Amino acid sequence: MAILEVQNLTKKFGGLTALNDVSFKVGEGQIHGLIGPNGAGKSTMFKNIAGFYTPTRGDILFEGKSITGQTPSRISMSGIVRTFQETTLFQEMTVFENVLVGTHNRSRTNIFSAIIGLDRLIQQQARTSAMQALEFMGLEDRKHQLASELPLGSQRALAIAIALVSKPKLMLMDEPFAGMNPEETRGMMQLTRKVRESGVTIVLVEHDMKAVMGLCDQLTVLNFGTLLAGGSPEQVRNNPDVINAYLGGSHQV
Amino acid sequence: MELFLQSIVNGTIQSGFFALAAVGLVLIFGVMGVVNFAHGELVMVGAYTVWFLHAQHNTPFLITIVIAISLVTVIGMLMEKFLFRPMRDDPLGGLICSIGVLFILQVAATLVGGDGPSKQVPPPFEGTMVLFDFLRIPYQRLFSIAVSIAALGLLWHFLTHTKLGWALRAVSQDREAASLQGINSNRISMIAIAVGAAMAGLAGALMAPLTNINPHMGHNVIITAFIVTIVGGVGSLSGAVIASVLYALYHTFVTTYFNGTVATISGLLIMVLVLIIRPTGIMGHRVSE
Amino acid sequence: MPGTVIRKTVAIGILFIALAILPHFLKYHHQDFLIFLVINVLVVVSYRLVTLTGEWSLIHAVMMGVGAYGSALLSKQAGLSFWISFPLAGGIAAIVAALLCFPLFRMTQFYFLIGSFAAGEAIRLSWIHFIKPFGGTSGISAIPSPELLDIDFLEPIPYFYLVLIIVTICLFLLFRIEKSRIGLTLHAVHWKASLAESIGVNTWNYRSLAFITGSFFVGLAGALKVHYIGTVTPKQFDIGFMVFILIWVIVGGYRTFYGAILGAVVLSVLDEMFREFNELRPAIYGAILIFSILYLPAGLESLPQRLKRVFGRKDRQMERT
Amino acid sequence: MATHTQHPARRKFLKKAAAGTVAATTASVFPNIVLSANKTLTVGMNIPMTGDYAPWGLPGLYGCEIIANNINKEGGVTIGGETYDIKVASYDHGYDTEKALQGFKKLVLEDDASMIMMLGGSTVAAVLPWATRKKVLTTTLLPSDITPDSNYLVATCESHPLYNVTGVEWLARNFPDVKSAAIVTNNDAEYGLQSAATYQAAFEVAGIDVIDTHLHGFDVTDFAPIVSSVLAKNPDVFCMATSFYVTPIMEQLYHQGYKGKIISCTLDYYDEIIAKTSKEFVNGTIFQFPDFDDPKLQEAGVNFPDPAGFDAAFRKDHPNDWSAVAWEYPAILLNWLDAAKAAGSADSESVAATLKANKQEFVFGGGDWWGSQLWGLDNALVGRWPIVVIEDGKARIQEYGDVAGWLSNNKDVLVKHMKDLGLRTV
Repeated sequence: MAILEVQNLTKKFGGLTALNDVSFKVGEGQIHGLIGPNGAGKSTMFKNIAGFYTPTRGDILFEGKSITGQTPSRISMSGIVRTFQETTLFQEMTVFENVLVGTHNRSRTNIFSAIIGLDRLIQQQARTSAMQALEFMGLEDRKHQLASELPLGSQRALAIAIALVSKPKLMLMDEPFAGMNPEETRGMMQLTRKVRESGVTIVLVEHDMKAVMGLCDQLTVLNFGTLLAGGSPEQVRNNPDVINAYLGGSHQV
Repeated sequence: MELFLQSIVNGTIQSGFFALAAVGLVLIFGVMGVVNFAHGELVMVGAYTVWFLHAQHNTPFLITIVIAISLVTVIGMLMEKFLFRPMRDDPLGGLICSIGVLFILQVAATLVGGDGPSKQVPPPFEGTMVLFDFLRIPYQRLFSIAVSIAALGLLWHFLTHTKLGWALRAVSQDREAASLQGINSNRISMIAIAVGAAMAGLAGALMAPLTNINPHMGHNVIITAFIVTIVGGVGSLSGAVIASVLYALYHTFVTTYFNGTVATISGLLIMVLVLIIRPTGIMGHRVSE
Repeated sequence: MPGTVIRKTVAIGILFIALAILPHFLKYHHQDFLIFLVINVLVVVSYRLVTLTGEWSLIHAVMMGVGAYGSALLSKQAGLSFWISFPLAGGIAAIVAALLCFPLFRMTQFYFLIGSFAAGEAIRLSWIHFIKPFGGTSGISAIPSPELLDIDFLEPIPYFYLVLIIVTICLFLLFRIEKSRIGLTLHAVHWKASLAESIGVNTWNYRSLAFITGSFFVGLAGALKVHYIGTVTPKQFDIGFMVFILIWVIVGGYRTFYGAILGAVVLSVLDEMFREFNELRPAIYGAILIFSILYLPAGLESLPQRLKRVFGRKDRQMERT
Repeated sequence: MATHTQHPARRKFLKKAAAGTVAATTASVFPNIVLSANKTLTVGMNIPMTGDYAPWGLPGLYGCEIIANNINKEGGVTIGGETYDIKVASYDHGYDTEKALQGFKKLVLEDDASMIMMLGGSTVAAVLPWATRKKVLTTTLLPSDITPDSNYLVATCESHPLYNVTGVEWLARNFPDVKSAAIVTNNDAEYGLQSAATYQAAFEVAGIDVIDTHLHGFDVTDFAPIVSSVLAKNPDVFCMATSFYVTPIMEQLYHQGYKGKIISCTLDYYDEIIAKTSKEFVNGTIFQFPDFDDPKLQEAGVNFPDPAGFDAAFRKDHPNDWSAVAWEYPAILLNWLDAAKAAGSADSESVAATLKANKQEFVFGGGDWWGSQLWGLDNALVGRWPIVVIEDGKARIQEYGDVAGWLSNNKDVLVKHMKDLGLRTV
């Protein structure tokens, strides 16, 4: 059954049409790749799903319910979480605090119980799940370091840990492999598989074809804001439209 | 009907001072990204210079205007060199430094002019021009609005037709992008504050014969300049000028037909309203995050 | 690390006791100075809460005035005792803050700074404009002081203890809020609002929560002030006072909880020490401001670490030799 | 009330800066009081010396220092068999209620001042509860500060704004064709509104119809709009009720071609107004504050020692600082000294009792206690008050009006107008 369904989504910025009538489905438990040359509308689609943009036309269904036009915080309540293209962290806070904030949806409290300490139990659970997420991503020994002091790979891992700790059903990953050397890419691919095995469906926006072809179960190819092709990596690799769209571009297939 | 036309005249004349002060504030904030809380005091120093040299020591009025402008410009440049430049990456620190200067300039004014009631400057241009036998415009006010328009025109020409002017506007649009193209931001900031301070000095000099001069006159100037800068849109000089004229006319009409405090309260509420509808002001662009 | 926790509580305990016996050694009128200083500490710490999300508001002084006028009117017109009008004063300030959330929180950064100033000034000018019930520029006077058993709260020492107890409780609550989950989320909104939003934090609610709670506590401070002086006027809460709050918080340093307190105490004492210079006093104050910002960019709060580093280096050298 | 804006020979700011550094080094609070072997009697001045209200505080300090020096030079004052030198202790509260309370307690408890002179308004309201309990004799320039239980608060000189009634009464008597009046003043409750209510009452009694009362805030930079709107109703007399902005308003009246009568509470720096407008325009303006070298002031019936001498001494030391309060605080000080001499002690309770028991000599003559009908206690001293008119560019006293007489006949009209403007009445 499709956990996420995009129906005839169109997005206009003034006169410019960034997305034109795009539809696709994402199967539960899969890693679904969203690829296409630069300016194809990948991150616009991404931001529409995450609620940072409101679609001009069309609908987005998550587990059958429409989440079109909801605010990012409400969308995250229903179990969709995203990571950011440029590494986005709470730079002046410690690694542990970064992840602890991620448990927000599961440990909501109000100001009175916070003062009196009525929420001590929920906060304790939040701290343990934060520690588990750190161990899961292998960051537990950097617990007291400031996020800004971490190397690139650990910063990317921390970003995923923050998303993961809120126990989402669907994680939108925005170019997690950008700027990584082959050795770091391998590590990140392994991490992504681990996340998927923990039961989280992943939608991956990425340029690194080697990572995409190695990781994804299904692919959706966008070009100039329209749906070019869909299907398994093999089908897409041999699809003539994709080949000349990419050959026209500078990427090796 | 006469009152209506007279109010238009009164409002236009007042818009001259608002525009000069607001344009200076916008230029300094736009280019350097720091709120100069002492901007009202720069106007006050301009007025005190004219009072001290012209009223007390009989220096010719036009010469005192030039001296006032240059003195205030020097103060502005000193502020940039010793205060704003070290605080380049900390706008809040810059704000606090400008508050420090505010206190120092006010005390300097009490030392120069004593603590007695407000100072007065006899207007150099005597008499009043009467149009259609009811519209009365004192020559001194005619002079002030003429010089204001001329100064704003000069500034507009400078910003649109000179290389330096282009650089100033580029930096005020996007400071990082401008520095990428090799524009030396320190030099540009020095020019921006020099021009902004000169405008403030001129506003003070022109206001001197027309208003009470005391160490605290800067307070009203800064409030009006903030309102005009916001309504006009931060970083947009043309917005500031348009907003100055609109606010001056509005404030004049409400003061004439209702009451001064109502004018100020409603002016402030309109400003909040504008910010709700267009959080970047009429002409402004979103200040980069 | 219970060690540091114990050391910290002991330090606070000693400070509290010292503060409690201090007034007996002070000259009479300096006791008043101490009362207003402790009240101003509550003002700066409540301002810290408002600015936790990174938005600098210029309405805080007027919010203190809203609490002050609220308590004055309740105790004079409605005849309520201090013990009822005082908490209500905080409530009134919180309600006014809540009403202002919609217009103000559509703005950010520089616009919020000036927008909050405009809203505050409009409220303050309405106190001047409406003679009934606010009393115009001369405001409201003869506000009754608190009654409890037969303690004479017109005298500085009893009122000082009342203020000390109330402010200490408020500081404890504010400290708890900042160290609680709410505080963590406010910091997150400050450092990266978009990331916080994406993991479920409704940034608008949290900015409003900080603003309303901060206004509640500063409303209490307003009531505490006017029930001692007995008179409330618009001039007490004008931009002049707001500038001082801003100075205390920024010069004191806004990274730690005690930074703002340090700023308020040190700068107020310095200002009082230069009293003999009369008209020159504001200039000296201005010079101190510029000096502290240029040579202590991280604020007075950074002094302890900086001193530790200086002394620390000496200890380490001693260990090595 | 005028200052001759001759160019000060000495560089004003050098002298001021030097005085500042001297104050800094010696850190003494009363830099220029001449002291001798006698015991000292301290009087306190809790006044604004910095900020917007400095012109209503600092000149008064300078005036009192001159009076104190004169007394001390003549060997001091004998009270109850003891001879004292007068010492003036001052505290700058900058019109801030917190500082006013602190300053009041410091002057009473540390400088042991026998009485405290204050300006009035919210700073007096802030000290009243403590002052009443500690029985400290306090003086104010605003009788509207008096409350039903402020037994130790008296307004013995400027009973602002009651004296304004004399100007209106003189105007009506000498210019019967004046039928309509417009009032402009600031919207502050302490000075502007009190004065507006008094003028409205005086105009009503004099049969002059008040066609417009325009109140403005302190943020006005240009008075053209206000004056235009008032002149559009073309009043016969334009009244400035204690406006802090007399000069810019007069300038606007001149430029907008106003030809009618002008009456004002004060006309500070009137020669500067003449410089900004013209002598013909300012001639005929009626107001209430005489020059202290006015010949009519040197005549008998005025209870102020050598006004012309005081005026000359003040202008020598402080050429730019003369304002209405420059002679008012000294008049209050002198009145208090007389009461202390009569009571035989400087203690507040006995001085207060003597003030109320003995017939007081008001500074311009006469002297009745008034105020219970309006503020709940007869603690405001009223008497004769000069009506001053500009003649050929100089302020000249025309005659002395009778404030007490007017009040006894028309107090209900005054109370009505005070209530209309929302001002506190008993």
